[in-house]
Amino acid sequence: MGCAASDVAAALRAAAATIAEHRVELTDLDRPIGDADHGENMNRGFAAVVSKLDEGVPETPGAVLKTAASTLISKVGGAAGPLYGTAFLRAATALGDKSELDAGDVAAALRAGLDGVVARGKAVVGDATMVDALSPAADAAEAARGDGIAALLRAAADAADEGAGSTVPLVARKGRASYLGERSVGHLDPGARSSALLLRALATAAGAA
Amino acid sequence: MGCAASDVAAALRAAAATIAEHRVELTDLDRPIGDADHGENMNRGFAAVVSKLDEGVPETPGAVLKTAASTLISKVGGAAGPLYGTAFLRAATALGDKSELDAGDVAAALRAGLDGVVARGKAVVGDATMVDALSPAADAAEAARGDGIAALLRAAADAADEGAGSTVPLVARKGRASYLGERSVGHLDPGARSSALLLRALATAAGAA
Amino acid sequence: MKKIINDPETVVTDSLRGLAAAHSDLLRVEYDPAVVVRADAPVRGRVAVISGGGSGHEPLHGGFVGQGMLDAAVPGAVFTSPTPDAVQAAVNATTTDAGALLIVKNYTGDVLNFETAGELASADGLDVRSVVIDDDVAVADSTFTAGRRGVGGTVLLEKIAGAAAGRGDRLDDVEAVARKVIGQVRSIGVALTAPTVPHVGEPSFELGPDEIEFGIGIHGEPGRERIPAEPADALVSRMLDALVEDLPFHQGDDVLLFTNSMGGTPLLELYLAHGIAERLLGERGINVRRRLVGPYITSLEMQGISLTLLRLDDELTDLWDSPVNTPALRWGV
Amino acid sequence: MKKIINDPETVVTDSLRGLAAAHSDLLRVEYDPAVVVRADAPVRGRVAVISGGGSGHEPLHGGFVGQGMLDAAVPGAVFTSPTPDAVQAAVNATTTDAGALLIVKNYTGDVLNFETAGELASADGLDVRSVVIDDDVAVADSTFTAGRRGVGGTVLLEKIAGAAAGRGDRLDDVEAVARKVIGQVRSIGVALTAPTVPHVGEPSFELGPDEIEFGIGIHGEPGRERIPAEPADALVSRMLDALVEDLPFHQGDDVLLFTNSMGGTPLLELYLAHGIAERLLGERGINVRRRLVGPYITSLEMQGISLTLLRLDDELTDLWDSPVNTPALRWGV
Ligand SMILES: Nc1ncnc2c1ncn2[C@@H]1O[C@H](COP(=O)(O)OP(=O)(O)O)[C@@H](O)[C@H]1O
Ligand SMILES: Nc1ncnc2c1ncn2[C@@H]1O[C@H](COP(=O)(O)OP(=O)(O)O)[C@@H](O)[C@H]1O
Ligand SMILES: [Mg+2]
Ligand SMILES: [Mg+2]
Ligand SMILES: [Mg+2]
Ligand SMILES: [Mg+2]
Repeated sequence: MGCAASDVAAALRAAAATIAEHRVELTDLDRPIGDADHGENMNRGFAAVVSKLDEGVPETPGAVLKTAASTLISKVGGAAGPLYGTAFLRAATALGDKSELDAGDVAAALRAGLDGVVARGKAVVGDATMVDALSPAADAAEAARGDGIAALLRAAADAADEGAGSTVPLVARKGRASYLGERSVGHLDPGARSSALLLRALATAAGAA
Repeated sequence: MGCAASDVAAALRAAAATIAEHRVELTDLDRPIGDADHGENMNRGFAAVVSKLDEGVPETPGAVLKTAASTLISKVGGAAGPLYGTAFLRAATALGDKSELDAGDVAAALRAGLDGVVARGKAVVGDATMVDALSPAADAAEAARGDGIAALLRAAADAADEGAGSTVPLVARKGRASYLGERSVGHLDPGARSSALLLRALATAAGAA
Repeated sequence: MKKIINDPETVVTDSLRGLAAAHSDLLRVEYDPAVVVRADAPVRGRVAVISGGGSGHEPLHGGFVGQGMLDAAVPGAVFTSPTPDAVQAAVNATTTDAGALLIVKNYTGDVLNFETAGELASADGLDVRSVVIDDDVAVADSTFTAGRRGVGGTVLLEKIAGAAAGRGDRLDDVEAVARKVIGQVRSIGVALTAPTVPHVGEPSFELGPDEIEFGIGIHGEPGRERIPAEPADALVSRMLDALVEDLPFHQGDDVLLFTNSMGGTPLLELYLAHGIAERLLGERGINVRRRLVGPYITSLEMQGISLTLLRLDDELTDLWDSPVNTPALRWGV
Repeated sequence: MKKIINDPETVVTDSLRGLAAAHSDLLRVEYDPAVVVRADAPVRGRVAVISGGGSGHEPLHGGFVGQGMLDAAVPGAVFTSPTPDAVQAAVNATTTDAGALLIVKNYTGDVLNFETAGELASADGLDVRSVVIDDDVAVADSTFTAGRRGVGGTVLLEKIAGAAAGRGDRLDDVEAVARKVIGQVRSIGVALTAPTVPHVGEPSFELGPDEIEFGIGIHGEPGRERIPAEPADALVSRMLDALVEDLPFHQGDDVLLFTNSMGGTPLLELYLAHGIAERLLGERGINVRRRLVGPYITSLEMQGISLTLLRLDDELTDLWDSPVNTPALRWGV
């Protein structure tokens, strides 16, 4: 089964609902090692994406992602805004003007998104950022390319969960948490957590579709 | 038995010790209805009086009180400084250059001190100020004029205690507590309390002498 | 209590050392007794404008010493009025044949101590007058009580009286303009938290997590009324009601609006309150012609704000606009 | 949480309304996206100097818009960097053929958002450069991490870059002087209490009654180290050690000393700390030639201070002294 623009839009709405639900959790994660705004930032941005989609859904999956990208860039602010914005923009570009996506397209979009985050933020795996969730997710998605979109996204979400969890014992080397040095150890990175939440929401949406 | 300059100096040292002991209590009384400094103000002033007496005790009771007055005026600050300063100054003036005081002198000095406070502060009995302690004390002292200095001061201290207690149910009409209007009800006035403490210290010193 | 101090006993003089170091071009400090004096005092031919009071309200009064405002400030212990000898030292350091005006906030302690100082100065043959400012509408005005407190209006009074002295007014005229300001200025304050006096070590009063004190003074005295916290629109409107009905201010009046932080309020909130006050005054037809926004008369770290309205005429407007150069207020220089 | 606000969602724009009302002679505010712009912008022939960042640090940056300092400020949500479209709007409102310099504090969010905005502006054919300030010695400097934060030095940089633009420097020269400042300025901060972000509603971190955070940033991020509260002499000395050893500052150096309140610290304490810092620098043979004391880059109601040292030469001293007229910084006008 393929995935059209409307499916992508529905998945983004599901993602927005998840972020809204976890707003306080994400902000709380950002308190001990950051500035206590990640949940607010993400929620402001994804709520705006939903409003934008309410005005009308673009024709292709790529166009939907591009709308999401520019909305996130202009509404989220902070570090997460340009990073997620770039991720969505690169994913959109990778999809071109395809009207229906297959599993390979989704894996390629995830990879492109990750590359965008790395290009902007210069973080590598182990720096305790969203890259620690997104990078294993992109790998898992490529490995599950043959299993269909829903299974692929489940695998990616599982890998992202694990990757997010792996940030706990790390010394942060990028983002605000890095100012804490050794004191950043023992905390789940908020951006890694939001990445895992987003992928879980997409996987659930794809499973239900 | 009479009362010489050295006795007055000893009584002032006793008063200073009492104030030091009750510093926190006086400040705490000044917290709910004032600005939480009465104990500090009084202690700063009486400690300075002791230092001054350490430099040398003037020759007459009146001169001792005059030294105390000018020290209190320049060290206490706040409302209590000029009021107590004036009280001691008027008391000193009432004593002239007598070298030995009898009970009648002490009663007259108390009356003069009270009049000084009233002249400066314009408070009447019932306004919930130090006048509520000092005024019955001056009356009691006059009534006990025949009983000797120690008994006279004991009577004055008893009356001052009672007078201070009488401020509790009153609406304050002078000083900082008056800003509270009805909310000033239910509090012991700090200046009435310090007046009662001072008289008790003088009475105890006179009794021991 | 956490404070950036060495010792509660020396906090005022230790702080004055920093003021002197930072602003040696504008002022000098004498330490025993403590007095802040214009660098070029005494200024021949100029009426000396002097104020003072307890410390803990900074920048009031020391931060207003300089060209076009105060000739001297007399800082007492924290929240405690200075003693007459200190006021006298300020008079002696600044006062010429032109005389001096003492600006006294209406608190029993300040009034009594400045009164004594004034008597001492007169005995020395100096022409020294006093005005007592009592602009706080939170307190019922009555001759049977201590009367209203002097609060935010003091800042405006010090600026305007200093400007009058600066343009060469004689003492009679400086005093007259000061009395005009006192007649036309009203203030009201609220507190969200209490200040902590260094030598006391705990907050001056207790406030619940959803309570505010309405009608607060500047010494950690409790306010007139304890009310539940409310949105800024409602709070500012409540404050303006108290102000506007008092003087009263009329439709068509020109005013100076002074939105003051009590010390611990973020500027973000202060400007927010100021914006609401301008809007609400506009709705009442009162013309805000001048404004001052910032922490100018504070109560240590207390969170809260006060609003002050001064009815303006041409003379007061000119005096307000005239150049001033002090640590805390500066323009035209 | 008690705050003088209506709604955490609208707190920034509500506050900007007050800023606009209070200072309409100096600046105007655009609301969607939110930008504070010099009243007379764009100024022909003048390099536009633009800064911005999360709100909650007032008067930074909006309070520094005006003559001789910033042409525009871009306020983000509280503690959240503004988005590229807002920065772009500031560029469009102020930038002529002379180009623009963006002053960016070194936080990942600010750097990325301003970077994007710069690219958009260049695509529009405008000559827009950025400098990134990273003066906080509390954070280890390394190319493998986010690097040092931009803190107190930002205020001095905005003044000096704005003055360079004001004397007619071309973009190359404004940029060069900005880089010189960045090379010669260092800061360190401490916090006694945590700020409360309006939409969060509780303090950003917990501090025991006798603990302070050493090496704090300006966003309620915890500091580098938690230490027991100590007397002001010891604390200021600890701060200066961190500063002086970093650049390093040498005996005989001329410096500007900036003693900053993080928002909730009483001026009484701030001047006290400033006095100690002047004394200790004097003992090290470092000459304090200029000073700035006050709340200029804050973290909402956080109690604490920061110290900033800028090594001065004749050019920087002249640029610092040149006239400025903004809501928060004013002299010579
Ligand atoms: N250089 C970077 N590369 C990748 N991710 C980063 C980088 N810097 C920060 N992040 C991510 O951004 C998250 C913080 O986002 P957010 O709190 O919204 O922004 P801010 O730190 O500006 O307040 C971090 O938890 C981290 O996952
Ligand atoms: N007008 C007055 N007449 C008599 N006593 C007064 C008057 N005003 C204040 N007092 C006394 O002074 C006391 C307060 O002294 P203190 O706290 O040292 O001064 P301040 O109120 O200036 O802080 C009050 O408790 C009251 O007894
Ligand atoms: Mg954050
Ligand atoms: Mg008191
Ligand atoms: Mg007092
Ligand atoms: Mg942020």
